[in-house]
Amino acid sequence: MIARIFPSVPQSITVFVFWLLMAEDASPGTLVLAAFLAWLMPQIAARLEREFARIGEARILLPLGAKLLWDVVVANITVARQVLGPEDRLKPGFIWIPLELTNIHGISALTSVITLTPGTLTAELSADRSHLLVHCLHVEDPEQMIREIKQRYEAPLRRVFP
Amino acid sequence: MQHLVLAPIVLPLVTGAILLMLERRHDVRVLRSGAWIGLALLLAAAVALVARADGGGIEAYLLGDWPSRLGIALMLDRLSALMVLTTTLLAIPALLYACAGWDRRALHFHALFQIQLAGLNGAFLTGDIFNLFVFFEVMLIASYGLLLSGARGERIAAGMHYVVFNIAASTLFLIALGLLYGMLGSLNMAELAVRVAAVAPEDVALVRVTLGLLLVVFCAKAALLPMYLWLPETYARAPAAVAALFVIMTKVGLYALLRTGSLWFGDMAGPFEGFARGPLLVLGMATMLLGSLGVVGALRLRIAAAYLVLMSAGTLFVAFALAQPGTIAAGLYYLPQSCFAAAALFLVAHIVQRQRGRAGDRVLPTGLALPLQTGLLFMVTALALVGLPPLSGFIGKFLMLAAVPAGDIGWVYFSVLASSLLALVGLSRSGSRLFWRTVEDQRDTDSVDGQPRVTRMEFAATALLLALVVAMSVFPAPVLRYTTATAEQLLAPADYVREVRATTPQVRAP
Amino acid sequence: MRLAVDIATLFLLVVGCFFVFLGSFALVKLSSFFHRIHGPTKASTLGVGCILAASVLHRAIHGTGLHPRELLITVFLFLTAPVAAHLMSRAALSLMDRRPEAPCSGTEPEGHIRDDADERAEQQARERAEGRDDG
Amino acid sequence: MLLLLLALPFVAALAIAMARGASRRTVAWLAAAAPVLGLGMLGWLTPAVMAGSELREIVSWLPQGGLALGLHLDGLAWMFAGLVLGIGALIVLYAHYYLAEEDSARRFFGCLMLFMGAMLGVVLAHNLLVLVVFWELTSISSFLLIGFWTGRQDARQGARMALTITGMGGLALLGGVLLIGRVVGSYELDAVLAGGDAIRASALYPAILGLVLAGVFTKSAQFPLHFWLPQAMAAPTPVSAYLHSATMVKAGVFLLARLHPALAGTDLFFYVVTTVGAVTLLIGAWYAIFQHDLKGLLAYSTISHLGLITLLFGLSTPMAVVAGVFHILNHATFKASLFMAAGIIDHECGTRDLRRLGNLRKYMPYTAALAIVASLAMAGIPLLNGFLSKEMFFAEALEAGEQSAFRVAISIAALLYGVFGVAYSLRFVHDAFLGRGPRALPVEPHEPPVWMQVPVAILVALCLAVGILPGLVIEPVLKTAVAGTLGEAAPEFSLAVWHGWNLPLVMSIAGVLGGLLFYFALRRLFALHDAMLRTWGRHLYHVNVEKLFNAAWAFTARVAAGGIRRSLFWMIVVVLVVGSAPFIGQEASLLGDLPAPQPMPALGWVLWAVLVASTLATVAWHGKRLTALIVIGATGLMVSVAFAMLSAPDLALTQLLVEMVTIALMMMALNYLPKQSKQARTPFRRWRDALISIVAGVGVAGLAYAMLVRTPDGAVSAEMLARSLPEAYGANVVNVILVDFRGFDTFGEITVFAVAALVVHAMLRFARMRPDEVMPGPPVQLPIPADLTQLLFPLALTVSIYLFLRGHNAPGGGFIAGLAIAVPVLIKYVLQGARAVEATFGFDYVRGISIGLLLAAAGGLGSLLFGLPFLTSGHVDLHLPVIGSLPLASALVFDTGVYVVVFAGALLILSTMGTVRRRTLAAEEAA
Amino acid sequence: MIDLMNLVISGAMVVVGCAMLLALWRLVRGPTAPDRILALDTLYVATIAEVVLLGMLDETEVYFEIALIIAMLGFFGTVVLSKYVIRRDIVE
Amino acid sequence: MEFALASGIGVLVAAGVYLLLRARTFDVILGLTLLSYATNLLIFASGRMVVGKPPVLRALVEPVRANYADPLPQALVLTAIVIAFAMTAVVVVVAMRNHADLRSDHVDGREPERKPDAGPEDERSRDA
Ligand code: NA
Ligand code: NA
Repeated sequence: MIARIFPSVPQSITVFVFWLLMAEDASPGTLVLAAFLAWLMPQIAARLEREFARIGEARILLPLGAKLLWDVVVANITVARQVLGPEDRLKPGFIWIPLELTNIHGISALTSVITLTPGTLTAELSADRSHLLVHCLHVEDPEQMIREIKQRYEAPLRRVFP
Repeated sequence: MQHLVLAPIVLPLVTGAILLMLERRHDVRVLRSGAWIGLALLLAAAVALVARADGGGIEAYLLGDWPSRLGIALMLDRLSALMVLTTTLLAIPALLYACAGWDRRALHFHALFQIQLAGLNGAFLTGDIFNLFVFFEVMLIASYGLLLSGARGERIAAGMHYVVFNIAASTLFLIALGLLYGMLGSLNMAELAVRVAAVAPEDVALVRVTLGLLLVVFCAKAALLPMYLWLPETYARAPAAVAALFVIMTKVGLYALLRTGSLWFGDMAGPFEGFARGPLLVLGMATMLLGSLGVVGALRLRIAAAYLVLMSAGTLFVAFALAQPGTIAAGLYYLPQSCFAAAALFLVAHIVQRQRGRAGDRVLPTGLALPLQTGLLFMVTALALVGLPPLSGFIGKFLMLAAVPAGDIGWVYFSVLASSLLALVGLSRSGSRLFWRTVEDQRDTDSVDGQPRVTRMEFAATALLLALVVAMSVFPAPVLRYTTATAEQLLAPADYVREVRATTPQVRAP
Repeated sequence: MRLAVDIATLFLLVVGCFFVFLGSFALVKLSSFFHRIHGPTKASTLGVGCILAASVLHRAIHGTGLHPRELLITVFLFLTAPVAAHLMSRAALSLMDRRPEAPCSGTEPEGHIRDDADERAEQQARERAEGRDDG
Repeated sequence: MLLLLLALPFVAALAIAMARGASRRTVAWLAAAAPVLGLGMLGWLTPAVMAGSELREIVSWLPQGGLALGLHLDGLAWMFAGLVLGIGALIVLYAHYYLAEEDSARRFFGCLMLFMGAMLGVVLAHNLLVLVVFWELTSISSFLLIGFWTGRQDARQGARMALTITGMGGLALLGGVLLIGRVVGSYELDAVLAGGDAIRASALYPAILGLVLAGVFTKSAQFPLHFWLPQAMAAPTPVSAYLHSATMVKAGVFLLARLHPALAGTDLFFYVVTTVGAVTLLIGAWYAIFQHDLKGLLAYSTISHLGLITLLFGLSTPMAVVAGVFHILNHATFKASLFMAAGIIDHECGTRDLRRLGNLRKYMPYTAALAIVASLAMAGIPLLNGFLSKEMFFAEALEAGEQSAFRVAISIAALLYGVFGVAYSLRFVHDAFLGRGPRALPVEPHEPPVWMQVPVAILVALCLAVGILPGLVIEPVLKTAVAGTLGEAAPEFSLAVWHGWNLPLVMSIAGVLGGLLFYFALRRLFALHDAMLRTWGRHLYHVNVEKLFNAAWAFTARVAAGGIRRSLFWMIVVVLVVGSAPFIGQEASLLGDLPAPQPMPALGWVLWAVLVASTLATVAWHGKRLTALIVIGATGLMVSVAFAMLSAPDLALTQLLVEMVTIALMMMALNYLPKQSKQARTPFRRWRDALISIVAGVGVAGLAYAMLVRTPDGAVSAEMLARSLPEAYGANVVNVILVDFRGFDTFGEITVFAVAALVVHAMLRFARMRPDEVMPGPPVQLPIPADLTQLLFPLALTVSIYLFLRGHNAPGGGFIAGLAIAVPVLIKYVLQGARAVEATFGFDYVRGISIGLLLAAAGGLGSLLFGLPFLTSGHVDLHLPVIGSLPLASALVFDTGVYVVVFAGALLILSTMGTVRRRTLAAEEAA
Repeated sequence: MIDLMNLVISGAMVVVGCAMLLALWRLVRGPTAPDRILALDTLYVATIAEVVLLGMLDETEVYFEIALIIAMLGFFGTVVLSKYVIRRDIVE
Repeated sequence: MEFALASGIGVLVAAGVYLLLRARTFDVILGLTLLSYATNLLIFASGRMVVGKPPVLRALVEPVRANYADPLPQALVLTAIVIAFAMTAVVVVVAMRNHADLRSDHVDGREPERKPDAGPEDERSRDA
């Protein structure tokens, strides 16, 4: 029953918050409208999506986000050095990362994370969704790289997207 | 009934939208009934508008209840009513012809047809220059649809030419409009008339360019030399019923020319009085002659018909550029009848095309003799188009010639008479070849198998057009009375401006 | 307080500008596509994020109040940038002569992406084949 | 009465046309009824006409234009009407027997009646415009009659030639008549005739005379436009007898007679008309002698006689006019009978070639007798009617004009005419009926049915009666006709066979003797049968008409061959001319006094640089289409940022969104187009185009700059700003303009958008499209991006609703919102594939467009319920319990329509384009 | 402080403008199609920065929607163009 | 600033016209797009150049022209943009069909070197 009214609770919440943020207002009217949209949007989206993402442990999202933000800032500085320095010192290369994540939403999230972290970039998902092709701007040790990614990002994401 | 002036625009638009809604689920018969109901209502509205305009008043309908300078005003005067009625009368046989089968083969035909009418009527009724542009575009895009829906092969190429040329012209229109607003600060045509007359001397040259560009656009749409090259192939390739309706399209350019000319270049226009009349006159005459030359050289009947459209456009250019009450009245008499006759020729050409099998409408001998009715239809049409008596084409031309100012007699007489002669030569040749000549040894090999049969409805549509021509020939007096009054109205732009300014909103502040 | 916020704003602005510029600079400076793409897709995104944050702060102090909705822009940006980067890399991969073959094969040297020079050469070859060009 | 008279033939024509399936006899009776009844009516009116009273009837047609169906019956009209009807009746009788089984009697008699009516109209017309109307009708109906045997090439050609030449004359006549109307102020005949002095004094007189005479000369086959008449002999003989001897060709000289009081009396008239008449007279007669075709001989002799009549009217003395009118009558009688006789010969012998005929008096004595008498009348032998008018002509020729040299010349021409006339009459008689022969005829000749001879006999009897008893038979008729022609100026005269020995008589005798001598001498000397003279007029006509057709074809084909490029080229040239013309030769400078320009912000320069560079790069890379598309994307982006910088956020948004959709559109198209443009290898054209483009660019830039540096004053928008919030309840003035002030523009604009979608749909729905290059392998999967955009969609939809609701007060509105949701859906199409999207997202876009349009219309029409004009916005503040105050503007309904149309339209376009290949493949699999 | 702030904002606009010019260079130079797509994408991102800075400078919020739309949908061009490069048929 | 806008418009027009005259379908489409940018900017320019004063009314700022940019040209440009898009869609589809039906990328549906039919003789057997 609930599932029919709110086919995706995460999405409903997102929309609700999103609307309030956009409207910058918390008057009763806005709240009613936000609630209405929170109900409506997933209904419409349901006609387009194959499946909604199921969220496992949502509470680790926040620390993950913070960690990510930090990584982004730090890595950006690294990349700034790399970019500004001489290019021939770089050791770029492609790496296939084996995946343990099977949930496509999880894979997507991992891809985003890898891409957003400077120095790495996902270029392709293998057809069987078991490997991710990552391009690294500077890679000394591929194995180390793979380990780091799996441990730092894939593991928590597996908990979020079981 | 104050809203009547809205009807010719909104009625077909709503009809079109409803037909669009119906088309997926319903039979073509339902669509046809809907289209005919819409058209019947439109006809009633058009007739009522003419009757109302004939009262002599000029009415401004303030859309959104804003004063005309702020909002958009629809204007009803004799000229716009006449154009709306002409369009509607032309639409009836065109739709009749299309209902013989083309409407099944062209997706969205009925909706596009109605929207085309809405666009045409909007262009005739609006009193705002930018809104005129918008309705030009409505009309054009619907015409692209009518031309291209169900089209294949060469017709697509012709459509390409038409579309690209018109887009280029529309771009120019926009440039001119931008400059116009930038220089004069208004878009209402009546308001602009006042501002044009009051242009500061140092701005005159710039405004001249602006208005000149605007005229170029109108001339391009009306197919004035040297911007007529898009017309022959397009019209000749269009589906017959569509070509018949297209005949009015060049007249929209002419209408705009006449309207803006009367308002902006009339006797109250100060430095712009008589602007561009000389070049228009010369080019009009040249268009007429080249059009008739095209008739002579045409290898296909439909090409000849297209050139005849060109010729009549040239004639109208001359009539309007002369800017005499008599010539304008004559031109306005000539305009509807030339539309009807040219439309009829397109239909006849299509009938001929199917009755002649392989040869189509090419001016070539075949073994197939054509029925007498087709020949008769062709003859009456040709007479009206060439301007031979006793049909209305003759009446229009003679009225115009009779009113030519003394100084212009030589060239105008020469060009009108010479083009008529050339057209006569051309049409008598194609007529005698198409209808008289049969090749004995092809008698058995030629057949009309595979050609859709010519139905009674198609004959009726053609006959209806000719009936309109004949009616205008037998009873020219009331029409001329109306067009004379129209010309007088056009030559008194001050009244128009006063009327527009005097119309105040119903509830808003003026 | 105002001063602190202003200083934070200025800092964010400077950092943001730096990263935006850095992204574009990488685009120009680096020698191949897979090098270049690292710059704009990340540095620029971060830079814009900083500028947006600066804007929020600035507005809260000097403008009409706190408008956190500007952060939504960052959210969208962070949502869409990876998609864009991923697709561009896919595009570049699809034009590569030697693509990283099967999974698990470790690193691969970078291949050559079909560029303008290749296309010119192709066109010349085609023209030679046709014998003449007409247009 | 006159109307009835005029209507008779037309009614008959109509009756014949309607009488489908009627027997030939019935048709003939119908056709005969018209002239017979007409003659009866005319007879009934005769006493009044003879008494000098003029009947007049006017039916209003176009009073404002001076065109009225004015008819009158004076002496001249009466005479001609009698001629038309009388000979017409005989022709019907003759034709009934003449026509073959396979000829369509209905068509023939129908056209004949049409012609008869037209001719009656010409002679009865009181209004010159009406005369022109019927004049052209005679041309048209004669076209149909000449071309009656449609299978014959000479018939078709003859018909066309006749129509061309006489049509040309008719148009010239129209011009002349219009000029007369200008001078006189009326087209009514009595006003025109009374205004003769004014016409002759007018500066337009030469033009009037030239144009009217062009009409006269073409219709009456005067040199040098005579050649159509022999060509018209391809017509059935009754037609030749009727049109080409008795009536139509007489219309020209009739008009000369008609307008004589108005036009004649000047030296110009005198010399032109007499000279043309004289030359025609001689040339016609000379050529007649050498014709082998019986009808050709008669045709040329007709030309000659028409020349004679013209000459007589040119001489302009009252007696010359009398002679002219008299000769019209005489010629009609003997020539019609001769044509009918020729027809009988043709009919019975199967040939009209004089070289194969001869000695026919043995086979058809009655016919021979009749024809010989008629020929003698033609030769002007005493006791026959031809003699009388010829004598009058000689008498007038001897006194022609004021210059003796001219008089001598005319007299010699008259004498030569006598000689030639006898010669060709003799040739007709001798080569057909006397001498040896006939040779190699397909059939044995014999007398025709007696009813075919009766008309000939009647006409010959008339010739004799007039010739012997002129005073009794013809004098009253002639007097009546002349009185109608000349009015007050009509002379007193009496006709008699014997005038005593005088110079004209001597000339007659000399002519007869000379003719005899000439014929027999010539026969010996030149072997007449071998001589065949080329008629240069006809030859020139053919050459020139062919040239005209070819030239017209070549010209139009060549002009039209340039395609779009030429179309656009000319438009640009015109624009350049129009744009530069106001500055040429004028002091006015484009720029005026330059005020200080505004300072440019740094961002401006960046935008400018990127815009210009990407535009130029687009041009540079235009051959590589993908590259050009990417580069042009930057141009679009810069335009939209420029809008943002220059205080137009709505524009920036719209431009951005439209840009995205446009890119998608073009990429989809590029799949079906070549990846590269072929480059023109002609540097000339490239440089020319570049030059034109630069000129155009500089021109527009100059105009824009000139406009920008002028300070605007009095723009209406100031008032819009002031009234936007209080009266339209919107703070975003641009949006208020779009949905309120100028909502009608938006209404049109969404219609354009909707129709564009329909056009795309209509063009691709059933099209068979094949990508230019088919990519191998299965469709690519892009699971990661697809997955990421799932999150985007609900948020984008929320943003879209936000933009829509806020539009009236902040940037946004229906259009922007519509695109803001169309684009994410489109992303889904791209990343997930059309199949996946459409399988779940069941939205009928066409219907959506329809609903959107109807919503917009409803939003506009709502105000009509309150008696207010279309699109008048209303505004309510709803006070709801929990929610509080909710301001609602009725423009929202209209804007919803916009929203729906834009969404549905954009997706109809893109989904149709995106899925066209899938449909094609499906269709191919099905086939 | 306001003056300094405005100065810095203007300076930031210049720097971002320079970034746009650098992207332009790559856009025109290429040499590969993905390079150009990347350059266009970078232009879009830089545009967001410019628009936001403009809003800061003018102290207005009307540019919010523009920045939002570019951030939300600006990558659409990249998506379509890349899809075309990957596979000419952009909607399969 | 005026000069920059005017010259930008000029460059767009020149480039647009040049591409329009190339007569290849896609070039023509590009040309029309550039021209439409130019016209939009030109119409926009008719309201003159104003930085930082969008016509969105703000409280306490008097609604007069001195405080806001001219909104009318902006509304006109919006209409023009939409119409230009609609037209572009149609041209694009016509170009596609042109290429599909006639196998030609030329705007005239055939390559220009092909002369029009050899002459009237082939179509008209002579009457003379
Ligand atoms: Na596709
Ligand atoms: Na555009």
